[in-house]
Amino acid sequence: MCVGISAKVIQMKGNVAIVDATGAKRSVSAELLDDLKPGDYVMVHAGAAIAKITDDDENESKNLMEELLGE
Amino acid sequence: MCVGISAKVIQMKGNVAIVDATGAKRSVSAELLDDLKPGDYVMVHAGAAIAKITDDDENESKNLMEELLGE
Amino acid sequence: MNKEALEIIQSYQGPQIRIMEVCGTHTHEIFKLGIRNILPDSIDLISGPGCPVCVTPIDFIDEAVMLALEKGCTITTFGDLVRVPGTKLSLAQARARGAKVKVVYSPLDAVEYAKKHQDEQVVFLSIGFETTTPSDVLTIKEAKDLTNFSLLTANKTMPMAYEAMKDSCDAFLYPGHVHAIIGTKICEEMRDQEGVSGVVAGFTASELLTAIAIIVKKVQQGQPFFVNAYPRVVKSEGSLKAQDIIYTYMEPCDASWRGIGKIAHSGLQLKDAYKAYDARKVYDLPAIKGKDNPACRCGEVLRGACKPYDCPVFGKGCTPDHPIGACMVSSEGTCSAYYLYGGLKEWKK
Amino acid sequence: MNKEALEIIQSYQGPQIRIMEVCGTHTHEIFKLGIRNILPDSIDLISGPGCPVCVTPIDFIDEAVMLALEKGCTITTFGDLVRVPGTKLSLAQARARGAKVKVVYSPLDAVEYAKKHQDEQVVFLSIGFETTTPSDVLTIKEAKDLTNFSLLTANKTMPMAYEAMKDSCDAFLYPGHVHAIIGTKICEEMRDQEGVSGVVAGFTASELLTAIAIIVKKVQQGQPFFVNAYPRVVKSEGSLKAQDIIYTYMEPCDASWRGIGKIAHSGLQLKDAYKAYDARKVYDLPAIKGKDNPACRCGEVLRGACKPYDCPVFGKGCTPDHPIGACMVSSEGTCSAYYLYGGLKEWKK
Amino acid sequence: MEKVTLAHGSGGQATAELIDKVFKHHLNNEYFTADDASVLPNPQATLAMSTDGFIVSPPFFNGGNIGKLSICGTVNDLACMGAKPLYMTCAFVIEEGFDMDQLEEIVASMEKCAKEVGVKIVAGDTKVAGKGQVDQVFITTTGVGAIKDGIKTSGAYAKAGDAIIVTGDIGRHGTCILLERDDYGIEANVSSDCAPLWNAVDALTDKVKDVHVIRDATRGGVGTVLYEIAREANVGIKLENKKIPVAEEVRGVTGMLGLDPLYLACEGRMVIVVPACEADQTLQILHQSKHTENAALIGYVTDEHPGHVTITTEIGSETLLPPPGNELLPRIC
Amino acid sequence: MEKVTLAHGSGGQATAELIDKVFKHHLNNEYFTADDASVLPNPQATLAMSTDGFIVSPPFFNGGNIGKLSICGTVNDLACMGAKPLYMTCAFVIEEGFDMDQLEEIVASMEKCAKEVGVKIVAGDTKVAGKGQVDQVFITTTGVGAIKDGIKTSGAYAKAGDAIIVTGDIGRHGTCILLERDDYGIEANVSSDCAPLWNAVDALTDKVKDVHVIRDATRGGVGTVLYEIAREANVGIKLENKKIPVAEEVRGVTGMLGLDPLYLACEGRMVIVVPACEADQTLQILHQSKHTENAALIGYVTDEHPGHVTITTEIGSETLLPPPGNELLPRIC
Ligand code: SF4
Ligand code: SF4
Ligand SMILES: [Mg+2]
Ligand SMILES: [Mg+2]
Ligand SMILES: [Mg+2]
Ligand SMILES: [Mg+2]
Ligand SMILES: [Mg+2]
Ligand SMILES: [Mg+2]
Ligand SMILES: [Mg+2]
Ligand SMILES: [Mg+2]
Ligand SMILES: [Mg+2]
Ligand SMILES: [Mg+2]
Repeated sequence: MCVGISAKVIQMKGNVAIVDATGAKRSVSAELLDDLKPGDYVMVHAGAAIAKITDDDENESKNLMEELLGE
Repeated sequence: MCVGISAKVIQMKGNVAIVDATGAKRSVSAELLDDLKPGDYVMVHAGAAIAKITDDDENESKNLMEELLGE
Repeated sequence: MNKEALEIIQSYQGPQIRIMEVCGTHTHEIFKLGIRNILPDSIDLISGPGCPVCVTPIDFIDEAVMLALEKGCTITTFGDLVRVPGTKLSLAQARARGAKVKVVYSPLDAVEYAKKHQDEQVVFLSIGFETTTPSDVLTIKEAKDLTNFSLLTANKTMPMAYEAMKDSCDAFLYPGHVHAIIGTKICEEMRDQEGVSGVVAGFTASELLTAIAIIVKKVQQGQPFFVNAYPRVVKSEGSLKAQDIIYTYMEPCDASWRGIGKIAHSGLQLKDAYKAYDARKVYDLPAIKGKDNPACRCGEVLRGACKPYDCPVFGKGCTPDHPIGACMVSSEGTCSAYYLYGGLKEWKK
Repeated sequence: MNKEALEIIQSYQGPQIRIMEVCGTHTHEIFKLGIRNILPDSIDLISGPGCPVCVTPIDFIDEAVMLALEKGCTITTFGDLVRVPGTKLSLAQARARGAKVKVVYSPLDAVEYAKKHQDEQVVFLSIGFETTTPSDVLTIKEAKDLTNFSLLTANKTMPMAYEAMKDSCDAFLYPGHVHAIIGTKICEEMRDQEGVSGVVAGFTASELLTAIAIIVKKVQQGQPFFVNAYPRVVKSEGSLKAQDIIYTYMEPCDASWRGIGKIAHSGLQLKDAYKAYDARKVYDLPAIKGKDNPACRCGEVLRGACKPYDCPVFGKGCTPDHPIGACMVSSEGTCSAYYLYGGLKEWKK
Repeated sequence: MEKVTLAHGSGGQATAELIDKVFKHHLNNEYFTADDASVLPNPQATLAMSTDGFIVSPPFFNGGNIGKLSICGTVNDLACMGAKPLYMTCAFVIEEGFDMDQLEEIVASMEKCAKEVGVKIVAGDTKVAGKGQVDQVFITTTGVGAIKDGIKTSGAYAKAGDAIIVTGDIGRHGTCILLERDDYGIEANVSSDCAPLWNAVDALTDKVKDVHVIRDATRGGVGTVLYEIAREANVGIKLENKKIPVAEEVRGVTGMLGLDPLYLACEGRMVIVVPACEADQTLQILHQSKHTENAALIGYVTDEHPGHVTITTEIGSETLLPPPGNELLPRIC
Repeated sequence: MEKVTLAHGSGGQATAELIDKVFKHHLNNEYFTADDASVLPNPQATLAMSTDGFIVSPPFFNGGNIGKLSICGTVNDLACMGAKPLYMTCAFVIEEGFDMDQLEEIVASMEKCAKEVGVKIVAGDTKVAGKGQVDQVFITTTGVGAIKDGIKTSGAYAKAGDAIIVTGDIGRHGTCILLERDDYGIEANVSSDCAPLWNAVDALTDKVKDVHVIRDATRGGVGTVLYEIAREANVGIKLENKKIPVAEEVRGVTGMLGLDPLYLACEGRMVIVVPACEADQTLQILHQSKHTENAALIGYVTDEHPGHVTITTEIGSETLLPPPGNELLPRIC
């Protein structure tokens, strides 16, 4: 469930964030998250930003694998 | 003004007459005339029978011309 | 056909006789039968103001367009009115801009439509002379339980128009179907009291030729005359029931005739008791003053004061496809008939 | 990409490991990336009940069709639901019969639509797990001045489903976006209190391979485990704001999961205070008991008790173009994913 | 009852099934393709090519349906050039929710009609438009034909003295559709004249090589076609009113509504102009051919009033036929 | 602002004026006719014939309009058979009230596009449907082309080992239309790929005679075309995911909506299948031709998995491309 796409916040308008996913822009609800600001990356689902993204996937995987193999 | 077509009454339904003009049938208002009955010929205009027809045009013209020339 | 009548007409060589066919359907049939082409030069047929579409003022179209486009009404109408130009738009043009315009054959079909579409506000464009008016107002009886049906009226009556036109001709070819309703006493009165001559005519070749022949003969006798040459349809008293229906719902009023101007007591309006069916009151229409195209000489054409081809835009700017004046719109309009049927002889000029 | 993870996975030769990817988007991405094709036989991926479309009972579609066709409502919905078969009609088939069905990207777009079309009665089909539910109910806040907007709800929550499925697998691949909302404490509790293992996973190739590799390694260690392998998005506490929004408008209820049956406290319904937005109450819907097609083995498929190709109609009577069961409708449905992506290896069977 | 859905127009599986089950099932032949384009042998002739869109409402009517109409229309346009119809394409735009059985009936009519004249339908296209974006079903057909050796027709070839023949009674199709729409509450038994006329034209042009004009009187009716010929050839046309064949019922309906049958659409009537000396043979051949049994000579080409059509009326006078006008509307005046 | 009215579709004077002022004004050539059918010289070649109906909503979009589209669509279908587009017909169905200036803009685009490839529009048809009976304007075009000597293409001719080339980045048209409709509130700068590709195909087939398949990826997108080829030739097709050209913005939009660019419509993209040894030359020629500058090799024909299309994914695994499905709908799951 839950198709998500990561997108960059380019503008805030009250409870609404304008996000950009490689050129596709749309306004999404920012009500589920605190303190969004332009430049943040968010996970967008069904017209709402459901989470802030704090890292990229390759880097995350690298860290997790190091941890796993280091055990 | 006043395109009219002569038609034969083929059926009465209260205030409405079903008329037939050489195969074209339609229900028209019979409210402007007294005592219409099937078999009567009427002049139809804008969905109403506006007059009973008591003769045909050639015969009428013949009579009128006789009268005129007999004067 | 009527050989004797034709003989009388074609052999006439006396002084000019001017006959006004008041009725647009007469104009139409006369052209269609080619009657003008067989007349000697000494007989002139003038097309009078008897096309209800042609004499309907431009304001009326503007009101209908406003009802359709601004008030969101569904307009139900005889096909004749659809292409009549308004000040800015015709109903056809309004329809192309989203107006709902439904053509009906009978006014009663407009009521049926309103019954089946109770979510729409249906307005019927009530026009016509005495022939059509009874059907127009019968709708009120039929619509008695409806709250979504009303009439925009521009109904007119003939007698005052005869009065206004009587000096333009030697004799009227009286409109057969108007007199089927109103009878022929008025014609006798005009003959007796004002010396106005005329013949009530039917619409077939025989009937028209007979009526014209009667006029030719009688004019030569020099006395004011009246003949009912359509007795198979027109009775002396007319239809009392139809007259009664008209005056149950309507009352006389002054009326504007397009191109002619205001004629006192020549129109009919809904009585106050039926204001719930009067679209002007239901939708609180403002007084609209439509603007006629100044090039148009319809008024003179309708009075027989000029022929269509005397109008500078006839057949050029003004054609049935792009009518400027009302006379070009209805196929019964004088200019339209002249344009379409040409009347070979005249059309060659 | 993640070579080490691939290496761990492909070199595994121990006892059978059964991993249930709960999330339909995981199922979809796993097929799309061809991950099933590179797994050794000793690792089995089971597709769980995590496609909200697939587990939505047939009654819900029947209710939506009734609202559209009998109550004249405009249905606004995620595209996913449009082709789901109801007992008689899908919404696509209802639309072909005149129903108004509008597909939206976001529930908030449905509110916008209702604002712009105040003459229509707009119903939004509110489905989804914790990820989608906050957006679904935010509509009530946005629609506060509207009287023509309501929700037909079938929202569900995950924890009780984990409970119901926990014996079907050795470890869960937990749905990343559900846990972005609800956090990961529930996973730790399941590990600690019930010995249920699992890894929260993201959706890219790297993330999925990493998560599977972690499972393979940890299962071999023999202890119940939990790892959040999607920390860039999923935080321990989830989104408190989103949780708060859900429970402002909704409260837990028992819910039917298509193919699985009733699971206590696994659904969400609108609180009584918001009954003005509850389409079932606004339109006084009768209790509908939809009829599932008896051929369908979706229930077993969803529990991992059989594979799609064990269903006798898979790929024959039941295809994405003519779905019989819900699992064939959504591109995330297990049967659909098996049919569409084949998973070459399995598809060759 | 199965309905056409948007999926049938998506270009995917459902489209392919629709093509197979309905279109290919009925229209198949060695050149029929569901591909980009059909490949056709070099026809070794001067070609005629014609297209028409059909949007008749309702799509089923007394005497036919939009499918039959769409084949007749293009077959007849080709026949007007003396061209044997070889290949046709058809493009459908179908409203979401249209009845599948009705669609099949439409396509079956196309098959039957195409077979009658031996034309092959070689390519098609199907689009499905959302509910309300199209009125039930529109069909556009395009045809390519091989012009028969020695036949050269054009509106411009009408010559003073030529005879003007109409292949049957006029205005049936227009009247039929008007009745089917039931806008005016009139009932009458008038079937459409819709018919494919290539076989009749083929028989005629086998014997009469010097046919000057063949034109099918569709939208706009016989009156419009006559004016086109008068203008293109700069000749006059003189009709005899009483010779113009009009069915009684058509007269009744048009009389009630104030319409002229000369301006009502036909879909299986042609105006044929031949030298006067060929008129008898032409009529004889037409009277023996299907769909043209009631062909009639209605007038002559003259050099008077070039560009105009006149009618000799019942009083023996000559009057103009009103030139083609506008949208046809019933009138009270 | 002048509007199209029902009178313009009546077949009378207003129709004639519309044809003269708009259609004839822009599309005139020696074969253009307002008559029943156009008369065309014997083309002395094997013919290709194709038709398509165009119902795009909205009719004007980023990078084109329905007029350009309707020419490109049929030109490209003919080009797919290696056929030089010779003659086209166009049939319009216009909604009452459509803007006359917009109609003229549409026709002007057709003129421009037809000129680019040298095709002549020889006949047309105009119907006006009542308000609400059609969505603005529909156009059906039909084309006849002369197949170039020695060129023989078909989906069935793909052979194991052949290279698969796409003539540019995919899914632009579908994405563009989806954005123009603004149903999903997404903004992105994506212009349609709509373009006439005959000149590129002409240049290619001058040099490379052994082209096996040319197919334009319209409705259904590149994915549908690849499945058609795989099934018709009974071969497997193996794509390399990372080689499939997709614009960033198209990726963004489709990612948001959960759609696959491989199944989004193109209107100026072809799939071309050539022997592997011709791949370099093919790319080189396409890179020098207008509209195909960004052609790319995206995979090969194989004899594995006949009837199926597979993709090598970023993890090096091979997975099926889901076969063409249904109406495209955005999804949340
Ligand atoms: S020709 Fe036109 S403008 Fe002139 S009088 Fe007649 S209707 Fe009026
Ligand atoms: S193949 Fe179809 S019927 Fe069978 S289990 Fe899957 S969805 Fe149900
Ligand atoms: Mg193609
Ligand atoms: Mg044509
Ligand atoms: Mg035609
Ligand atoms: Mg096609
Ligand atoms: Mg009927
Ligand atoms: Mg024709
Ligand atoms: Mg095609
Ligand atoms: Mg095409
Ligand atoms: Mg045409
Ligand atoms: Mg936009």
